[in-house]
Amino acid sequence: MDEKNDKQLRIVGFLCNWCSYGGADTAGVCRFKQPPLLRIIRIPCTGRMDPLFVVKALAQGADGVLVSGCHPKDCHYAVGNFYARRRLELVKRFLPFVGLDPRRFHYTWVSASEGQRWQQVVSEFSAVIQELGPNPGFGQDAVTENAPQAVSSQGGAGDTERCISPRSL
Amino acid sequence: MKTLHSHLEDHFEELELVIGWEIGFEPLRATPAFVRRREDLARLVWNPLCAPNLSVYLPQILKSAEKTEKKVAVCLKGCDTRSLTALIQEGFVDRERLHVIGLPCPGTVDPQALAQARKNRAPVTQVSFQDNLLILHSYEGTEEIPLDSVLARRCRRCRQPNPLLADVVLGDPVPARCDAPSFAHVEAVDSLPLEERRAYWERELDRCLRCYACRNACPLCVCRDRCLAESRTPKWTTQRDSVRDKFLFHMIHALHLAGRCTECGECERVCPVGIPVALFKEKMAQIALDLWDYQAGVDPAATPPLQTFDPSETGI
Amino acid sequence: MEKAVFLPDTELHEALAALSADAQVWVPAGDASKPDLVRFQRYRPGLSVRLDARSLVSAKEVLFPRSEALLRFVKEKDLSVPAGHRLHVDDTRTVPPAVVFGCRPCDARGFLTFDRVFLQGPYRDPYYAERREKTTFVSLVCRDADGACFCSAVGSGPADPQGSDAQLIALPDGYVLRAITQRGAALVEKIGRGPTAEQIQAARDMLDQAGREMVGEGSLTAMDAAFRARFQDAAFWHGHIDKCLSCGLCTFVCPTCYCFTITDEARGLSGERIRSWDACMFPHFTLEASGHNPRPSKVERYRNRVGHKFSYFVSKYGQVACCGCGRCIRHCPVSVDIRAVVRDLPVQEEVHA
Amino acid sequence: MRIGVFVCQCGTNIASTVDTGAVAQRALDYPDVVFATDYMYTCSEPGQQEIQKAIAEHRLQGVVVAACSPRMHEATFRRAVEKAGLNRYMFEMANIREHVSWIGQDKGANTLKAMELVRMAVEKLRRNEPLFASEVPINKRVLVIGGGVAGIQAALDCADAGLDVVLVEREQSIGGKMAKLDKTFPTIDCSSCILGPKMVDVAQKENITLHAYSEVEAVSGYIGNFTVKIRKKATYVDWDACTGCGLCMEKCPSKKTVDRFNENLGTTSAIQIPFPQAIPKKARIQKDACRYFATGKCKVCQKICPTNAIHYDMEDREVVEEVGAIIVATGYDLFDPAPYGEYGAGRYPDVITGIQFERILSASGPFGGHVKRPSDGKEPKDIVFVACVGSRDKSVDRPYCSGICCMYIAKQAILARDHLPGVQCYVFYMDIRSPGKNYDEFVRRAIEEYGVQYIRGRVGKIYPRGDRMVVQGADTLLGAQVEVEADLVVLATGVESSRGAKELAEKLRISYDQYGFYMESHPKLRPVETNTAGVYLAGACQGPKDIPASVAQGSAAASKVLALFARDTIATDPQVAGVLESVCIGCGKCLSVCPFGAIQWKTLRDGSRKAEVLETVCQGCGLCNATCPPKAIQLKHFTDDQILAELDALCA
Repeated sequence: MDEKNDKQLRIVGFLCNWCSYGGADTAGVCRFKQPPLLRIIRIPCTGRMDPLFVVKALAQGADGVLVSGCHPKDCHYAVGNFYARRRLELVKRFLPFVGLDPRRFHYTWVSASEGQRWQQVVSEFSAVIQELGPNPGFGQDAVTENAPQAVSSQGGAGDTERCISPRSL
Repeated sequence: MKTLHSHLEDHFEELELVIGWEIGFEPLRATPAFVRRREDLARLVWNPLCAPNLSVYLPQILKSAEKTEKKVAVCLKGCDTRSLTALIQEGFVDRERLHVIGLPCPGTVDPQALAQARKNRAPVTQVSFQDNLLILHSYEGTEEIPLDSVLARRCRRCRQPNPLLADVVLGDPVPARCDAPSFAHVEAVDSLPLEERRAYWERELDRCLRCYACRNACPLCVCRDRCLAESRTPKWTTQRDSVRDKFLFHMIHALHLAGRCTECGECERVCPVGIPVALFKEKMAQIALDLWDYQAGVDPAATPPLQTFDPSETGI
Repeated sequence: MEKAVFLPDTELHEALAALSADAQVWVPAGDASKPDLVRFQRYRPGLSVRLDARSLVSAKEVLFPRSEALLRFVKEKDLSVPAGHRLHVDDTRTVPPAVVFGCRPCDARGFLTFDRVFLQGPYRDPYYAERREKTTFVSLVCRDADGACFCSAVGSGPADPQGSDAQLIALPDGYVLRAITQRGAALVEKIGRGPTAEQIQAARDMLDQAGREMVGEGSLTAMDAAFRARFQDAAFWHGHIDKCLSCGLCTFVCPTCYCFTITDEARGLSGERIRSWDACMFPHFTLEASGHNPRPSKVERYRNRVGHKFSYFVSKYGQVACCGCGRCIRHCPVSVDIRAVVRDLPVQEEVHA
Repeated sequence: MRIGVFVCQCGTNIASTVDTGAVAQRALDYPDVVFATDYMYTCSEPGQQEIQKAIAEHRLQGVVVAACSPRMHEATFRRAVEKAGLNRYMFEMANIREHVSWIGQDKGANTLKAMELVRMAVEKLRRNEPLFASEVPINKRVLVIGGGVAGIQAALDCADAGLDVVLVEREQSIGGKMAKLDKTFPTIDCSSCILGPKMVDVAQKENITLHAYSEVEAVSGYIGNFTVKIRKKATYVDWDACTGCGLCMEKCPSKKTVDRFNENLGTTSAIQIPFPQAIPKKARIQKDACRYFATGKCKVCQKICPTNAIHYDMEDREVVEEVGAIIVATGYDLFDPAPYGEYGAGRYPDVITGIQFERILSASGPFGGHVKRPSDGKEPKDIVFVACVGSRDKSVDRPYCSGICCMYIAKQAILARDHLPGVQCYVFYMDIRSPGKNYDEFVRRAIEEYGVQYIRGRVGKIYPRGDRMVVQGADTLLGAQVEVEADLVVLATGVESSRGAKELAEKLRISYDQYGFYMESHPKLRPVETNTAGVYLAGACQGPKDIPASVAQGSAAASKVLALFARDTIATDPQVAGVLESVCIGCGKCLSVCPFGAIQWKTLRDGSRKAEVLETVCQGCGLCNATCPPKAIQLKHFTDDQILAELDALCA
């Protein structure tokens, strides 16, 4: 089994440690079934979310990006999510301008006790991503007009592991 | 430019340095001039060729300038004063050390557009300006070209031709071309289908050399030698000449300018390969206006929207 | 003319297509949406070829890509060896023949600077060498120097054949294509038709005329000593460089700037060793591991750029590392004029009345 | 780095829907992984030993455990690897139970997801660095803000343990709301009799410094080392000289001053000691009532004062106290019933609030303990109590239950009957909330022994009829409209956050809820801690509370401080932000966004300005990291490179 060579769609989740990561745990403890697309990166607070993470993830082909934190006014650090929501809304509105599908990015607020709500968030967003299919990313399949006389295939696709795997040598 | 010269002549004793423009290596090029001697004042010019936004120099110059009673004089067009306002807002420039010469601006020339508008091919030997006309002399003869037909893109959407802050304003106020922020160029891109937008930017950014002229010409790109796009730790971009890495650099630039960009358009003016990079920041400005009714570089006392928050904000 | 053919305007595309059969052909061409934005592009049918226009960026990337993988590597996990993996390195490369068609003499001449460093120095760069050997340069005798051009001032000129394998001479309805080297002769054989005597004569006249033309004032080739004398003159450098923005535009559009950086771009167990363009105007160029930067500001950086081209390279190789194409001046966001800087290097004797 | 991966089966919790063996096998393909295995219960004692054994045998430098949530067992495993000689931060967890096995049944998809989560953890671990807690000395003095019963209890407990205590009280005397109460439920013991001795204790403890009539102006510093600026407001009386003899009050010609202590029901002098048991028992001139300050003439008090304590030119004074911990016990305020226009509070003198009735009942109150109505001094024959005025009512933005009103109504009804045996008491209520020890019995006593009439329903309107008040309401049990004529109506106004609570929270950098009550760190398990280390809560500032709960919290907060002060130094969480000075551009954006004031300027020798993180203040939220344009400030253990490594493990 090799996780790189399948057609699995992937959602990258950025969850704050105090609320939403706990909410996802709660959903697990309650055995609330969810589609298997999501991969969670734990961050201390949505205030840690640089909007660049969203852009970079989508540019390099993450099929979806989900950011979730404490409800506004419930931030463990008092105000982290107040800053975050401004930055996240800004990037949400910016994505379509550069041709990245804004439907692939969702941000929301889920508390540690809202297991059911977490299930709903993941299920609904996964359905959106299933509907949209694979994300072409940015520059992934761009035809570089001036492909130079190459020593090797150009690294543009980025995923060198896809070009050569240990097994192919 | 009698008034500029006479003003500076009158005040030269109070000044350590004057930053203005002079004619460059050919008559159609105005280039920044740093004048430290009285006799060099005569070199200074002010006309629609004076495109560079001189506020970009101020943080560095003020840091290295000697701490004397004398001030640094800087010539700023209307839109340039917004950049200065933003720099003051963020504490990069000490207003007290400056002598700001505000210049109401009829618009600056886009060299590309001018080249296309010309019928003659011969090099221009002399330029003069009259009632919004550019009069170009060459051995093939004299041509008159209306300024309005060769304006830079930024000037066609100008709403700040007159200085916002200045110690002295030289010249009569100029009517703004746009009363309200105009995002027509952004909207043109937005009107494309999503896939085409991506293809458009992939095509445009493919040309990018990562020479970073756009970044270095940007008065609000305050990181200078510490730019994230060149950083290896943390490593956001690779050294590959890939469209995606170029894209990431431009996204870093755009996101760092979100809520801060004063739309001076320098990034786009200096791009050697004609990428309309200012559109990224114009889009950010449009979003900041929609979301927070915020315009950068207008109010020196305001806090940029991403540096603050509002608990009562709803809908986001 | 030893070996020459006539290439009518109408047959230009046909000729480029023919050359493309066994080589990558690079031509100055306008962008699809911006016809005046001319760059070297790989020839393909329908491309808007612009031999009449100067390319914004030099043809440097044909032999010296903006980034290239020097090698690829894979660490194959093997816990039986101490490192835990076996390293596999792959530096095989396939370099197809190439033709740069319609560059200006300065573009072709620029590679002479590269040759000095990459071929004739103590180390021969195999990546550059292989491309160099397989690339044919066809330059167009230049008749439209602009205010930024100064090829004559660096010992070249609008008809300079150095570095070119063949030359195009523009006539009203087409080009005379003349071979300069063996490689050029091989190319000339593949395209065009036999020229008429009038065409040959017109081409000769044009060549003569262009050969006599002086582009740029004076000579900037013997500034080594003057530069060294000016080295410590802070006021001089500030005077010229205060307006510089310290971007890398001048070096990236330059046909002779060859500096690069090498980085490993890896993900997981595999990756590439990349060589990519670097610029002496960038802060990281001289940043030392200690954090110290011997060229902390644009003044030191620009001084180095001038010194490299007009002093250090001269004393090492006997030639200036500049071909006078003027791109650094033409495209500089603030019109920094390297000619003016170099011209001002010699200390003027004070003239007393 | 040499990395070991341990995939937990968690019995069948994980293994039933994740092929843990395959996950471990796959992990061997990842960079730097030199050992991987799966195990039945990794968190068990033998499971932990397995990890420790592998660390030794395979010379592991980092460990990944794929198991349950790190919120469950990260601390467990960190201790385990630390015991085996690794730094505790050279450890990562992949959550393959709560986030994988428990939420999906497709074993193939689950196994794939588990592999990727392990891969992400490995890639992050490869960029981890050992982190070390630093130790800072603790200044073993404590500041208590608020001298109500909770603050008094906290201060006394701390003082009894030998700590130096600084007690700041906004009012002229400590005692808080409890000092205004007549009796307390459910024991009907005299409030001032049980509180008074504690107040005296405060005055007599040598290690308690009391700043009364003072407010906290600014707080800086961090746990173990706070600096607090306190503004001592001008009293125009030198309290060192004042003996509290009261002569000035007698002679003061401005006798018509509204008596705030008595809830505006009586009058007092312009120079005043608020109540006989006041601590400190010192006089203060109420400037706006004083004849001298109005006209420049009078000075009677100055002439009469035997100790020359009166100084009309006194100004506010600032004192600075250094402390290691802060207990916030700022109490509550009572709801102003003005929004209920239909009840006529403020318009009709005989519609009063519960606290006003408390003063009427008090022997030291405006009527000397005779129950009279304010309008004409007549003894009431019928009294109506209206519950939930400003509680459980969304229309006035007070949806919460104030908790104490049901009980104080019952107490006041009982006391009214004690004072005036003939009086009839009615209570309009929604529900009776009496869950404390002996509380429900108390309410039943009011109903059954004292014949208080409880009517379940809301009052719609109160209006005068002749010299009496008519209370119109619904009786929802009878399903009928009722009308009660009364001589006195008592509105049981609810509890709301203390005025100025939000401003103080900003100074202390603690959170508050939408009603201004301070947020505890965890609603169940950390009830007196805040999210600002070293700041604790006691009493009603955290939410409505009765006296026993406030006292308990006061003691609880004191015990937290004592536990903190039991050590000489404090270890700080090393997962904090750090600045790479060579990259910092001195833009100050991190300083402006930091919610904790944990970043300050540092000037280098070359004069350049760099950000500097106060590691003990930093809480590790990472807001600065996201804000910093050149990324010079990085949150340790959550650096850009670490997060990007996780991202790149998934897609690139």
